Amino acid sequence: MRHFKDNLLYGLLWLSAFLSVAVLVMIVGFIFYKGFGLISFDFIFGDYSPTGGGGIWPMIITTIYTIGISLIIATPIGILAAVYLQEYAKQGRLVKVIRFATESLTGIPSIIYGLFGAVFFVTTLRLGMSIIAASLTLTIIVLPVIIRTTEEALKTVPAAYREGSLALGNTKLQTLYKVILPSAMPGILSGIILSIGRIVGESAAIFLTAGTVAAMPESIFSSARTLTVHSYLVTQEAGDIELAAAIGIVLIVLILAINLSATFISKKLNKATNK
Amino acid sequence: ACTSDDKNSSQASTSKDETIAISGSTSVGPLAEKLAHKYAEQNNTNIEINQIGSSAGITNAISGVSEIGMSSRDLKEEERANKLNEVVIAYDGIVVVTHPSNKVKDLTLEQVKQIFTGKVTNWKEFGGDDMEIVVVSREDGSGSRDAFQEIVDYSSGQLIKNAIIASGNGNIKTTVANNKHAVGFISFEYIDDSISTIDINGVEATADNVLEQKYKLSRPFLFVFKEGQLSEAGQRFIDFILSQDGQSIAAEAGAIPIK
Amino acid sequence: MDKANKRKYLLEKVSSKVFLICALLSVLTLLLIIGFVFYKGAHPFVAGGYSFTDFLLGTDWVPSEDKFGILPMIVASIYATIGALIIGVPIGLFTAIFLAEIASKRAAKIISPAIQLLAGIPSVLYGVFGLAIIVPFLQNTLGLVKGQSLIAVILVLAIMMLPTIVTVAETAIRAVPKTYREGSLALGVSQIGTIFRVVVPAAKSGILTAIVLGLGRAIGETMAVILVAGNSLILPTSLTDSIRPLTTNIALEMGYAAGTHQEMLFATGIVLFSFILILNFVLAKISAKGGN
Amino acid sequence: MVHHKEGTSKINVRDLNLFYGDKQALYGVSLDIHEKQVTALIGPSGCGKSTFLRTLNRMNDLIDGVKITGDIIIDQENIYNTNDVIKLRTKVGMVFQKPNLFPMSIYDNVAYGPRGQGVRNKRELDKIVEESLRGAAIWDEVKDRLKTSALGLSGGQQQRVCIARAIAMKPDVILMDEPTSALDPISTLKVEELITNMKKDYTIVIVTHNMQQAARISDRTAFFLNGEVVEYDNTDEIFSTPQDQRTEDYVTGRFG
Amino acid sequence: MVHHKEGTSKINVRDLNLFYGDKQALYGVSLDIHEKQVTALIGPSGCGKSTFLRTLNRMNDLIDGVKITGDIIIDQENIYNTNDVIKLRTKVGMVFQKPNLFPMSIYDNVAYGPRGQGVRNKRELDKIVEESLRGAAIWDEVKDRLKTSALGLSGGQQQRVCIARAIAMKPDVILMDEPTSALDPISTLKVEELITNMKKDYTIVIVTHNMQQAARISDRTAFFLNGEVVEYDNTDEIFSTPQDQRTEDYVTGRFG
Ligand SMILES: Nc1ncnc2c1ncn2[C@@H]1O[C@H](COP(=O)(O)OP(=O)(O)OP(=O)(O)O)[C@@H](O)[C@H]1O
Ligand SMILES: Nc1ncnc2c1ncn2[C@@H]1O[C@H](COP(=O)(O)OP(=O)(O)OP(=O)(O)O)[C@@H](O)[C@H]1O
Ligand SMILES: [Mg+2]
Ligand SMILES: [Mg+2]
Ligand SMILES: O=P([O-])([O-])[O-]
Repeated sequence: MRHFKDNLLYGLLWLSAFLSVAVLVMIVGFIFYKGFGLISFDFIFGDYSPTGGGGIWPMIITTIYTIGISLIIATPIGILAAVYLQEYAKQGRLVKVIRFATESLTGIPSIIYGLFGAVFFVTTLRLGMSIIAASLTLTIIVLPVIIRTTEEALKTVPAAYREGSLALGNTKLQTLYKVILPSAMPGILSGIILSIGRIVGESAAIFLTAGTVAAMPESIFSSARTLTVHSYLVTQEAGDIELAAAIGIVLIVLILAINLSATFISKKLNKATNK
Repeated sequence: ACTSDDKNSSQASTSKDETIAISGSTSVGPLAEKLAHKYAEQNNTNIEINQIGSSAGITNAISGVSEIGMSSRDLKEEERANKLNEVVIAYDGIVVVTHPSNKVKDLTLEQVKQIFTGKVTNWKEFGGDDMEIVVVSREDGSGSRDAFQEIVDYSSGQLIKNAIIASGNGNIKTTVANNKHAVGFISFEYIDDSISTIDINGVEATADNVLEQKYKLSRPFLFVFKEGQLSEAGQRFIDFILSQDGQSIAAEAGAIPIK
Repeated sequence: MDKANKRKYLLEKVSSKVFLICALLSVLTLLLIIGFVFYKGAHPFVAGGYSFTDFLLGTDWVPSEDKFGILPMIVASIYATIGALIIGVPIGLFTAIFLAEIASKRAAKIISPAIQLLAGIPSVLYGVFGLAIIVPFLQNTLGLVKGQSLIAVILVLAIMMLPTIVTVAETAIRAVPKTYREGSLALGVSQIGTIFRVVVPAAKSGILTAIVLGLGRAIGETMAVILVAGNSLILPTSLTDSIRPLTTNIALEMGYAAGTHQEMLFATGIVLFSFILILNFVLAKISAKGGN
Repeated sequence: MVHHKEGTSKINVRDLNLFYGDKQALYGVSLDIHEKQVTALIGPSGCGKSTFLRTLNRMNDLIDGVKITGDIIIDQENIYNTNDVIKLRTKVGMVFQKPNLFPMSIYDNVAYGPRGQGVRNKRELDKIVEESLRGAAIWDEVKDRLKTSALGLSGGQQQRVCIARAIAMKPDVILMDEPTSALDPISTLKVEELITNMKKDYTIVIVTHNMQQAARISDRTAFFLNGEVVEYDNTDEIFSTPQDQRTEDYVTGRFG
Repeated sequence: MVHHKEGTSKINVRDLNLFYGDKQALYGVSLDIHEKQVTALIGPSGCGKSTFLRTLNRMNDLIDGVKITGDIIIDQENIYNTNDVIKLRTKVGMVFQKPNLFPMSIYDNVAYGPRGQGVRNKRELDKIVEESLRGAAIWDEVKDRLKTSALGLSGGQQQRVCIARAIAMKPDVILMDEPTSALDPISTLKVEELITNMKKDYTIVIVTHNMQQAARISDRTAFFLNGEVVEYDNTDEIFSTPQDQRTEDYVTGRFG
């Protein structure tokens, strides 16, 4: 009987993993199958042309801008907020309120973020439709993801590390950056990787705040079009699934590159502290 | 960096003198982009086009975020109250489309109405195979849908309840192309061989037929701007669109010129 | 007091304030967004003479004829969310467990990042995938006239939840101290027993976070859902009915809505908000209970 | 006395080598552990006592990169040839150097093993839990808070619950890695008495730094140094007439 | 000898009560700890030794819900009135019951405290690290792998590096919570010698279960029972002529 239960659970574990991988393979396969024919040097590095046959270089640059700016703002704020919740706050009402707010933010549809961003950042703060307005909106979107994953990562840091450091006359702050954050790094990093995914995958919140201008952005105050918005527009209006899939391929490669370098950096960091 | 040089047009966007901000309808957007592209080749003007939906465009035109709004629907009362001017820059033909395998190729306006209001639910009634009809419509508020309903003569309340609602021409096209039961409507510019088009009252859906008023399903593409807010550059761009050159570009892009 | 220490305490004080401000930022933005949505969405009921109960319980949504009832969408949202949870959570958690506890290091090293990659594929593409593969598949295998349906939405949402759930849960499970595993294995408990009796309970808090974040993804998702839901305005009675969840209603019509119609879309947002707040409240209660 | 110490051998270790990656931690260890006796493993820190102990229930399997050569035979069965590790670990219980209770109630910790074996009956579990906790000399301290988290106990209390948890499995062999190093003298006394009592039914292998403890409770003692067994004999002999100079130096140190 | 044991008092504890939430763990503890002496705290498991020790450098501040009443005065200053905890903890170092090295190299672990105090000079750090590791009788074992992770060491090795880490701070007072419970006799000997040497410069408070150890190295001994100090006196007195029956019962247990 026990063996049966064990085997059943084993089977379910394998089955689930198999399903997840199968879905992964199917989606990636679908995207490559549909889009690979369009991939070419000109497609990736060429300028966009509204008359067809153009490239997506301006969108790639815009996408990288939005990832960069959003993360530069959201990562420190998110990590520090998580630090406050885990390391500083007394577990009371305030923490509950903050945690509740954070969690509620994760469930808000991006279209609402977009409308909010369009009113708050674009109009009220007079940033206009721009990369910066979109990045600020995205910051709000990914903040809860970073806060929650960082909190979890901090929880796993053994209390003994904190005690050890404090007993050596270090302040909480010193303890934080010398011991706690380094050992929470892998968890924090996976939160950042998820955030990158969220930023890259976003469309509604971006086109309402950055617009859809298909030209190379002059600055972060320019209106511009990200890869995902581009794929959204071509799906929505032109029904051009091949083009959308080709953009998907570029995104996959882009994210892969970012993730690999993030993992590489964290390995480097760990080497410095661990081995 | 102020003197414009046509040969440099690839980096032109960084050295243009004036900027015209335009935002609005996703169906007008592609046409406007093409017009702007051509216009920018000859003029020292940077034109930013944001395709974010008619309403958002009109709102932007009112709030001043954009100089010009693009709309594929008529203005609402509340919007008109803000002293908005409108210019028809072209017309857009609307075509009823089905799965390529569908044998039905010709319908009357009345039959179209029967389909979309759910009076007839099987293709065999119109000489097709014995299979259920799946209606695909656009979302409430869409310019194409407004125009389509007005001309076919039914109201949103009459639309068959279980109709699939797709956002955008592309989504209708993909939905119809993947379902042999389906029928929907899209702009002329998006016609390709993944779907088959239906003649209305025996008249084929072509720009010429629209211009000759034989084909009824069409609606205007609008530029709107706040009275007195249009810059000189904006005015010049609109003039260009309405000129012979502009209108032939529009025709090339699949839209119907305003004569 | 030591001079150097004085600086440290000052730094300590300042930094803790900075941390607090960072933490409060999310509360602030939530309040701003809620305020914004309520400001826009409450207008028709406060000033326009519309009844909120009619709005909630009405079954007709015809904006151009001034009919605004969202009951079918509320029901659709609830069904779709629950369905996605039922499918996505177990598969996601089990995959996470598999990757953290059972898969060889080599396999996990390839699969985990690949699944994280899925998180970055734009939702539009999930929608396209759903429309091109899942919808026709459902239509053919179930013999339907159209595959755009509740079940299609559930499948797409479940797939979209996977990367978040797997990634967060896997991290949490990996963080469980080795001594727990050793203790259990040394008691002659099988690997599976150890996983489900010690490791998973010890990772409870992280697993709940995974579910909350995954759920957020499911509730907040629009672009993919629009493509596979069918968006019909009927009260769903079976898994094969086309549905229009609250989110899609907003995203679908916002681009073209004006005046009262637009405000009613914001009012839909209010309902959605309440939905999310209630759900989070329940989850917070569950996790508080689980924590003790 | 001498007769008793002969016993029948329960565990035969033959030429055991263990590597952590490239680093060898055990060098050709061979010894026979006798049934229903207490065998003590002594030696300086880092000499491989814990490592050796953990080979006996294959806990080292869990560490990546561990390579083992040689044979360990328990009850005529080579434990590295079978793949029923569960049976092995049910038969060979273990108490670790650092207390490693699960984050659950005291009761659930002790009932954990029996439940894994399929014991579901509440009365039976209650009985096992009480007996085991009594056996580990901790019942009186915790009987009123069996349902509270085990992690709220002091270090010493935790370690005794760990012992209870192992006893609850009623194993054949019990491996203990410095089980009393975190205990006060009174609990140590109780645990030592317990170990002496348990000898009737169990084969016990214990790592200890406490020479007196080894002398008091063990029948045989193995002295480890740098991953090798320097000397293995009846405890009396080891402490009175060690054969090896190094053993003598170590056991005559005035510390314990 | 008696004269020596008088000393000047370094730490005065007056009527100290400590509560974990509602649960009281220390009851009116009052005692004076003398400068440049070793004070041992003994008593059965769970009696509050660790708890008391941790009040002396305010480590209990970190636990939610801990309430403290009474006074602890170190060098004429009430440590619960000042808010310079850093200075307090720099002055009062600590070695914990379970080794708690950071996940960094051995070198970085030992250099951790000095770096926190602003020591940046490489040569100086090298010197501090070497001296401290030597002081903790672990230098020879780790000198070739200073840059490798400290977590790869055995339990005993880890604990000695913890001691080195505390010594590196050159504190006034060192608190040790069963610092040798995970050590083998040889390292224990070295650490005890070290403690005896350190007395010249430091005030040392040590929790130990090992009666002999208390007798060997401490000048004064406090016997704790259920959160109270039953008896506190010169170590000789405590072990030879205890005033309280309970003390006598405890110290004459034949275990250590
Ligand atoms: N996981 C591991 N990886 C690499 N080396 C290890 C590992 N565990 C232990 N070692 C090394 O193997 C040797 C033996 O360690 P072991 O823990 O068996 O010693 P021990 O005799 O139990 O010491 P102690 O009395 O301090 O517990 C030591 O040199 C130690 O550093
Ligand atoms: N964080 C805590 N919360 C609640 N109670 C605690 C906590 N830490 C310790 N206690 C309780 O306080 C009492 C004293 O514990 P303490 O750890 O000081 O004992 P000890 O004398 O050091 O024991 P040992 O010798 O086993 O280490 C014990 O009953 C213990 O259960
Ligand atoms: Mg050991
Ligand atoms: Mg203690
Ligand atoms: O998107 P439309 O408004 O043109 O239907």
